[in-house]
Amino acid sequence: MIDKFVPSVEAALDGIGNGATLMIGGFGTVGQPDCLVDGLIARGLRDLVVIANNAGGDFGGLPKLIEQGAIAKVICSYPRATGKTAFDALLAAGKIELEIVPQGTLAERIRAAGVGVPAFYTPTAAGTALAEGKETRVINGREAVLEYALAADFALVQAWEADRWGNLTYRGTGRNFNPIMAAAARFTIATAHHARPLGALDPEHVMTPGLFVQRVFVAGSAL
Amino acid sequence: MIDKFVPSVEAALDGIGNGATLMIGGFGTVGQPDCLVDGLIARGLRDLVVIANNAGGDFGGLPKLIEQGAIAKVICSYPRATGKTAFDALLAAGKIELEIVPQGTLAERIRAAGVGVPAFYTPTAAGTALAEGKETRVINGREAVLEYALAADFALVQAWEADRWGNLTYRGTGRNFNPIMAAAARFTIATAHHARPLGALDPEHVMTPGLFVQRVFVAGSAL
Amino acid sequence: MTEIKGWSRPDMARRLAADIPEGWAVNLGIGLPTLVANYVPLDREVIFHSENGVLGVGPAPEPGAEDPWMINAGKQLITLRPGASLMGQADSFAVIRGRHLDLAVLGGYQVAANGDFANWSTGRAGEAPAVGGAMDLGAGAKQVWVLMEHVAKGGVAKLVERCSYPLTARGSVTRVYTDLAVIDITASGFVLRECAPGLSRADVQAVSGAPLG
Amino acid sequence: MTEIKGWSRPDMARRLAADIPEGWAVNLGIGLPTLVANYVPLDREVIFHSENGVLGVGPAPEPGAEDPWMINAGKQLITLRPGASLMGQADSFAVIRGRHLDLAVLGGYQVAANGDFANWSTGRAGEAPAVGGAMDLGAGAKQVWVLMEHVAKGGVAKLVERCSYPLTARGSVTRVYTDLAVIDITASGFVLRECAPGLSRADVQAVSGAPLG
Repeated sequence: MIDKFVPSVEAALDGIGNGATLMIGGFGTVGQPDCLVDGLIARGLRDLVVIANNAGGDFGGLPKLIEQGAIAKVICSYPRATGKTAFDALLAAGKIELEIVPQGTLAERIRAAGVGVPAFYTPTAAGTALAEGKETRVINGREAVLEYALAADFALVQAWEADRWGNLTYRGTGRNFNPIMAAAARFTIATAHHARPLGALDPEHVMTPGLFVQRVFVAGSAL
Repeated sequence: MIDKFVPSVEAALDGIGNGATLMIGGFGTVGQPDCLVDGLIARGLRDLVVIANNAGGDFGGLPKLIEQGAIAKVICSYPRATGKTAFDALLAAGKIELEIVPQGTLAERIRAAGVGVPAFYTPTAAGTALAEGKETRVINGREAVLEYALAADFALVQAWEADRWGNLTYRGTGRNFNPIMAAAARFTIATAHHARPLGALDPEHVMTPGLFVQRVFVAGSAL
Repeated sequence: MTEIKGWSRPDMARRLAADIPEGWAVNLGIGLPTLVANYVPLDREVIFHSENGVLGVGPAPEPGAEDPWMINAGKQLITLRPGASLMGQADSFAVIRGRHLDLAVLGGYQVAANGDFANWSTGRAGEAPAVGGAMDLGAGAKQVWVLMEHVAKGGVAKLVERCSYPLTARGSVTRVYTDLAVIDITASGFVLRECAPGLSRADVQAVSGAPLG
Repeated sequence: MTEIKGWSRPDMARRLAADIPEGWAVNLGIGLPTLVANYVPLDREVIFHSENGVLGVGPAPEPGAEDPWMINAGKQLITLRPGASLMGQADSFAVIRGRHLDLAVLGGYQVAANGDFANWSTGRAGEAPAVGGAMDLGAGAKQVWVLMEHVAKGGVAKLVERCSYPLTARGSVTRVYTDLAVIDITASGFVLRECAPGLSRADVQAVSGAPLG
């Protein structure tokens, strides 16, 4: 019997070590795997590479992980936040590396890793500072930048419902980066608000097939 | 008020002329816009380029369109059918052009057109006859073939439900090529089994946003 | 230089909103552009897109009716209007990058006479640059309209010959709405279409860094 | 050459099915490979993928319970098992091409000692070639097992040093199940693992076009 449910955050995160590349889902306060990020903080890791849309923001545990010095490099689209953050200070001190990627290119690079596209062209960022040093090619009269797939060792994602095969649904704008990250990582750990019996999720409406998910921890939040 | 419903197949197909490039959804007998293809046959067109998964099969109106001589070129993954077809005869006589594309590459090229990716690399077909003459590049130690986005003037798609904004759902394995074709064509014409009032489709479960659809004809089939 | 006074920020948003036709799909950037939605009546069906995964953003929720799962790209709580759809990031940016948006309304640091614009980085050291979806919108929307103050703090012109700030996208902007004027960008550069009440062409030209045709 | 007789087609499918562990995601090609599903008991949870957009294909429907909207890649009516999910073509091929399938079981015209295989075109003129998803499966699945008759009509070997038919994919096949034997493909070529009952290594080698280690 396939059963991907695990009983604790600790069991969910087992195997994540120093130097791992992690994708963390979420946009703003919605769709972030908060309990998993809190669990990461408790592990006291070093040299992580984190791929996430935001970095400096004042929501979720990521800023705390940054403050803790666990992160060597952030790949994101929007590290800026209101007020000065630990991220800004570490960046200014050269203690954290930042790769800034346009949000759509970030999404497409993550998707590419999950779907077996090693590289693709995009007109986004052509002629800007974010394309400097990158290969370009004119296709149909328009300059496009060559971008490479972005994979990860682990993805931490937040779902609304999950079954024991790891099938997931998301709620509202909580979908965001979660499905593409689940597919892009070699090992995907989901936290879900609700456990459902196998067969209870409508096959038409599964948003991440269980194939992309290795472990599920049901957080049992009130929401 | 946005209202994409049209009262007839004729109104749905208005504007499709000789030489147009058309995408036609469907896989096997499921998810094919039969009434629209029948309407195309009635228009007596010439020199069409058709992008579809199948070509020679004995289901739907496409073989009839081929037999009629309306089609100059087919881009597909699987033109073979049981028994000799009109397609085979035209191909042997040099009266129809065939571009054969691996099914996943076909899907990804169509998707690429809809999402603004002008070209991408794929390991599929590397080292085979279908990559002959194509640019390749070794990425992460693996040879990959450069493939270009595949767009169309029109897409004909079949949906299960539709609202007046053109939001669509699909049923069962009828989804197949329909969502990516809807996004890839400059003008998308859908036939749907059921009209729904605006707001009746669950926003979580819309499979093609109305933005990708220009006209909807409700076929009112019994199914 | 005498202080000149044009449209208020709500008036700027209202002026731009008046030009959005029914049926368009429109992305509104964070900040001032977000106000535009307030001036498009619900019965003029405009489909607002938010890049975190919404097509069909509705008005802000009534107090007590907030759904914490429904936010826009500016992290504000939203509602959905009938006809809305939700999607993940890859699909949401497919809407933008696949050229399915009729319009993106963005803020700007600078707009150039050739349609280049800059709105994501001042290039100053020690400040983490943050691009979000700006470059995708700049390169992907069918049209980009910039909504911004005509003049920066300190009296520096924001309408310029060539951008000095790092670019967001090249040659994308077709129209600029400021507190002072509405300006088209054409093959021959800026063309002044309308001045705020009480202002003359000379007033607007005086605070612009490039000729207004 | 004496006629040798090995496993029947159902037996071939049964033999292969025995080697699929619980939890694997598996795509079964059209034809003989499709039979494999019949020999995986439902309580051994194997997730069958069909490239037209199904994960979790169940048994054929009972008469009267057919749903015309539910077909597999071979256009046969199917059911879904609990835990199944449906998707469009881009997502379905993402499963294949993104290396998420543990196994693809495909038919073959030829399999070479270096893992190359050919199953989509005889290269004969006047016959429309039809690739379908074969090249995607060949390049994308973590493992490719070929299930085929050991010898072609006319006694021509199908296990060969190098394929003469147009390739489907290079170096992908890790195991071959035939009516006569089970053969691994290793860095040093074919390795015979098992013969059908009553057959010897010499019997199988005699009808193979390359050495069996």
